[in-house]
Amino acid sequence: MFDVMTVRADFPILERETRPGVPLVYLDSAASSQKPYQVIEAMDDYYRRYHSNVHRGIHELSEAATFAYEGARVRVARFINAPESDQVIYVRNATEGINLVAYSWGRSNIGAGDEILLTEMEHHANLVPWQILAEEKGATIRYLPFNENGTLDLAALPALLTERTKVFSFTAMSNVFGTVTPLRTLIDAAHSAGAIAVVDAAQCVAHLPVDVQELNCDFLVFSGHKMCGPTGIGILYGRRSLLEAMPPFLGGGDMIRRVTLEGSSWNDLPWKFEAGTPSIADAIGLGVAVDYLTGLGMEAVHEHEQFIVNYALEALSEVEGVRLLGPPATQRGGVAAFTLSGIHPHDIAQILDEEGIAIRAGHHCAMPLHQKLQIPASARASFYMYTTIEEVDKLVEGLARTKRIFRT
Amino acid sequence: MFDVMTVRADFPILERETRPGVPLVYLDSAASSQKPYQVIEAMDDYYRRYHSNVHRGIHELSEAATFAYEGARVRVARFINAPESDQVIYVRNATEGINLVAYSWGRSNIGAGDEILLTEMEHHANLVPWQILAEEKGATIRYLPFNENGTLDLAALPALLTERTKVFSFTAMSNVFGTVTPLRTLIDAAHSAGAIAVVDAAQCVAHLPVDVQELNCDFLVFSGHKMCGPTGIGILYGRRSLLEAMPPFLGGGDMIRRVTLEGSSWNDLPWKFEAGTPSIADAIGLGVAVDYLTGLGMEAVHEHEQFIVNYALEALSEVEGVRLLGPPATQRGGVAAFTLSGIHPHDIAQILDEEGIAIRAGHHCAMPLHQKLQIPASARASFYMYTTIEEVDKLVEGLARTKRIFRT
Amino acid sequence: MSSDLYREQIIDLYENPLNFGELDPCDFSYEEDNPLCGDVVRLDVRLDSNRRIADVRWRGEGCAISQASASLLTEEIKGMTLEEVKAFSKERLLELIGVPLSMARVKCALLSLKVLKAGAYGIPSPGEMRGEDD
Amino acid sequence: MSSDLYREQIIDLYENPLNFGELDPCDFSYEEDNPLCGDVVRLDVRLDSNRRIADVRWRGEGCAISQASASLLTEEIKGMTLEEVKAFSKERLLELIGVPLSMARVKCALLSLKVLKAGAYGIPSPGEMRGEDD
Ligand SMILES: Cc1ncc(COP(=O)(O)O)c(C=O)c1O
Ligand SMILES: Cc1ncc(COP(=O)(O)O)c(C=O)c1O
Repeated sequence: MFDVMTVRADFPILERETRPGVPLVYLDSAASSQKPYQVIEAMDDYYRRYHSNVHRGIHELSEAATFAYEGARVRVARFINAPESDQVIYVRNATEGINLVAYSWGRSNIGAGDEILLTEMEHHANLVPWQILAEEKGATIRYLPFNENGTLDLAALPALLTERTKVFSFTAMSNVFGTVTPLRTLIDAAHSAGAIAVVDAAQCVAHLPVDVQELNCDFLVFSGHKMCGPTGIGILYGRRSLLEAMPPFLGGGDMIRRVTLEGSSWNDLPWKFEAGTPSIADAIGLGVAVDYLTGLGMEAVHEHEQFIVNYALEALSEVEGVRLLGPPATQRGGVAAFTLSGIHPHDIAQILDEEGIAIRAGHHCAMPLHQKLQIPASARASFYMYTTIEEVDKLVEGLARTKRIFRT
Repeated sequence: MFDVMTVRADFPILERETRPGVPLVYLDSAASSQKPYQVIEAMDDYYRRYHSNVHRGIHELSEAATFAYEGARVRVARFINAPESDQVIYVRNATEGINLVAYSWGRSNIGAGDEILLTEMEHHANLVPWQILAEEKGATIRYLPFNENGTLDLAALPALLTERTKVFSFTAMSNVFGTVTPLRTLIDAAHSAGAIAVVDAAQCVAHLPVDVQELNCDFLVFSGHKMCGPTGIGILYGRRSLLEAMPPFLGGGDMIRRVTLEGSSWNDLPWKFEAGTPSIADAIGLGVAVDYLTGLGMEAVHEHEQFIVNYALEALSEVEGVRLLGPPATQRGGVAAFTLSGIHPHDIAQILDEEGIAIRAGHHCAMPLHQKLQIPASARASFYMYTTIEEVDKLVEGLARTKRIFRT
Repeated sequence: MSSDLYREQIIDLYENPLNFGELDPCDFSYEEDNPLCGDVVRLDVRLDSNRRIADVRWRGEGCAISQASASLLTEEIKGMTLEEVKAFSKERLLELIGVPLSMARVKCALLSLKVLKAGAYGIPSPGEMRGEDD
Repeated sequence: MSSDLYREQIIDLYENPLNFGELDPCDFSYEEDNPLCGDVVRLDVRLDSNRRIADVRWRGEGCAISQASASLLTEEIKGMTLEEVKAFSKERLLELIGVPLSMARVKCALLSLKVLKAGAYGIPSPGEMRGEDD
């Protein structure tokens, strides 16, 4: 049985006070989640007991490090149900994953006149790499609009997905609206049009069960640090036939089979895409994070977040002046972004911080979304399996205090 | 005063036994160094007390994380005497640093017929990115040869550095020969020919004092994990005028100033080159590693390694059948690569491992170097400030045992 | 209702800004935003015959800190010479604001000063160099 | 002088390899290396009229494990049918070698088998599919 207080006990940081008597209320998990001690200790243990460079080392430590590093890959593969673990490529974060696709697949598959389809609610990570690619190749980017309630305008899709569309890349969960997008529908539509489907699952893998085979996506990216794992590690999952056909991205050690002064040949998957000494400790930490999530059960995590976000949306909607962004709780993950009339989100975040409440304020790396809403910024509270109802109550009280300070 | 036993007490892993009664003898620091507890604890502390995403967060944790993350950059900048800390760019490792230069500077400055000058003793990290670039652009790569003793053939340099040469990229210390290359000479030669100078300092920054202003190099890269820091973090230092003129490499959050659906503009240095959530913990760990090295004094570290490598070269040269690769101790860092007649390096490493002695066997990511020497592989013992004379003795005893097992 | 950062003065200035509006004609006018925050400030400045600031008005939107800062800055620089304006230090403005600011908020606080300096340096005068930037 | 890995047999085979040499003419011949280690193995195989292995010779260089493995493998497959060769499992070869191998060394041990299978699959026969690879 999922018990939030038991879960919280795993997260050392949640015991802390931001100043004497003021406990931390961490409502910024969409930016980065906190880490259970299991993950922290696994990395600590690695450095204290068996750190070494991986691959090809014949000594004990290198064996142990390689075993743990590659073992983590197998666990991640299982977590997203990848057909084989060599389709799971370690990158720094979701951002690098998308860039890898844009550089390696993109540079060899996108030409002048081709179209790239994105949505208007993408994170910059899923906008800028494609803009750079399109500019370089003379391709055109089109955007699937979102509706007023923060859901995608699916009616507009057929006209935007044409035979010129080579790739459709979209978020699985908006980091502002919290909208969970209809992945199967979008992926199938892409395929019908002959395009590949790239899923930005940075906000999704952490919060929902994900099965890449069931989704039938071509690429899927996510970041370890948003799912109880460390910073510095993320995942690119790819369809085997695409990964095999792609040229390497970064060159260097480990990604080669043979190097001569005249030229080089490439290693097998996944190493073809992993040049240089990898983030070994972080990969090991991610493996433990995945075990941790599996232990809780992604269904249970999701259910708890639904419970919290439902409560939060209701409580927030009762605060006068609050404008909630995004769809009803049933269509979203644990994210609640809002504005408060007459008070800039920065000021909200700052005043909440005085009470130990951590939320995010700004454009959350989704400027075009905010431009369309014609707001310079928003405030965002985001939740995870360790968030409690009491914390949401504190947020609401904090907003009341903010309004009193601002005399609104 | 530098005392190796005091230093060793800082490294938890050095207390360990690889099996009961067999203490670890770690002679593989050129592949990756071990970490002092100060570094390990700093990362642990980060995750337990103040993990949060960096930049633009208005709450306490984000402030603290940003402060530590950016503070580490300042310390690294000071360590290599960079004019300003915004010329210090966080990357995953030296490999990514060179790729960043090859992609961003290279794609906009190298054209058909241009020449790239490397040396024959480069690590794959400083070969493959340039090969990929040259192939894409129709440029030509030339190689400065090395002499039999593993030093660079400087006499060949004038003929190779021509007005067609756009970049000269070379190692500051060979990871096989251990050769310390004459950096100022090479950099000045590059500049006289109108080329930029890129220094692969992966083996150097960890072991020798480095001053980028004195060197006057254009780019310099290194990895945290080889210098007491964690995996997952490395540094690209660059000349301001070049960095400012370069297009971004990876696109995404943090590296932008403004994003619209029509296009984007870029953030200031260093963030223009840091897309997405960075390796925050690892950067913080690197900052502590740099403090640790500064505390010991790089001169003292270097002196100790000289002492050890000198002793090791002498002891190894007395083992019958050993062929040492590379120059005399005075011209090299703490690396001793060798072959043993009639016994493959793999077998050497394996037998040494039974005694807890960790060395590396293979081509050490320098295949062309081994091709030129016409050996398939070599064995390599490498040293750091925590290596003792007794460990070198164990290596020599281990080689004697290896020979007895192989009846040579 | 106490806050470390949001003293009465800041809130007062946010509600009732000083020198808010436009100047037409003016000697220089400059606008900049902080795209990461969405703060934007525009300054119109009129000089007298001694190249002193005769009048100044600002418009903009953003957080209370950036807006209060614009009020305080414009109030302070009246009567200053262009050279004094160019020498106006960040520290001085932060002192005027008088509340402890975190790194992230210093940017907000200094936006109006950045705009002012960019405008002032835009006015050509003999032997002028590119100014300190942010 | 004891070693977990380097039993007498391995060293003996390294010093005095079995079936070392060339076969000319032969029915198939295949060579592959493990570039990461520098191990290389070439196999020449002669079949009899029943498509059984009549004779086999190997050449190569590399570590004791890869070389001993080639001796053991070639000794074992004599008389086998092509189909039996194709079905020869990694586990069986590792058992023949009979010492515990770490991940890094398994590659060395299996090189000769990889070469053998690549060669065997190169021989066209009806209804044949691409073989298991490493
Ligand atoms: C000379 C040299 N250059 C580059 C590298 C690559 O370092 P990393 O794998 O950390 O990117 C190494 C490390 O093996 C090296 O020794
Ligand atoms: C939807 C979405 N995509 C991509 C990213 C980028 O993640 P990272 O910064 O870890 O690369 C984020 C994280 O902020 C996100 O929310």
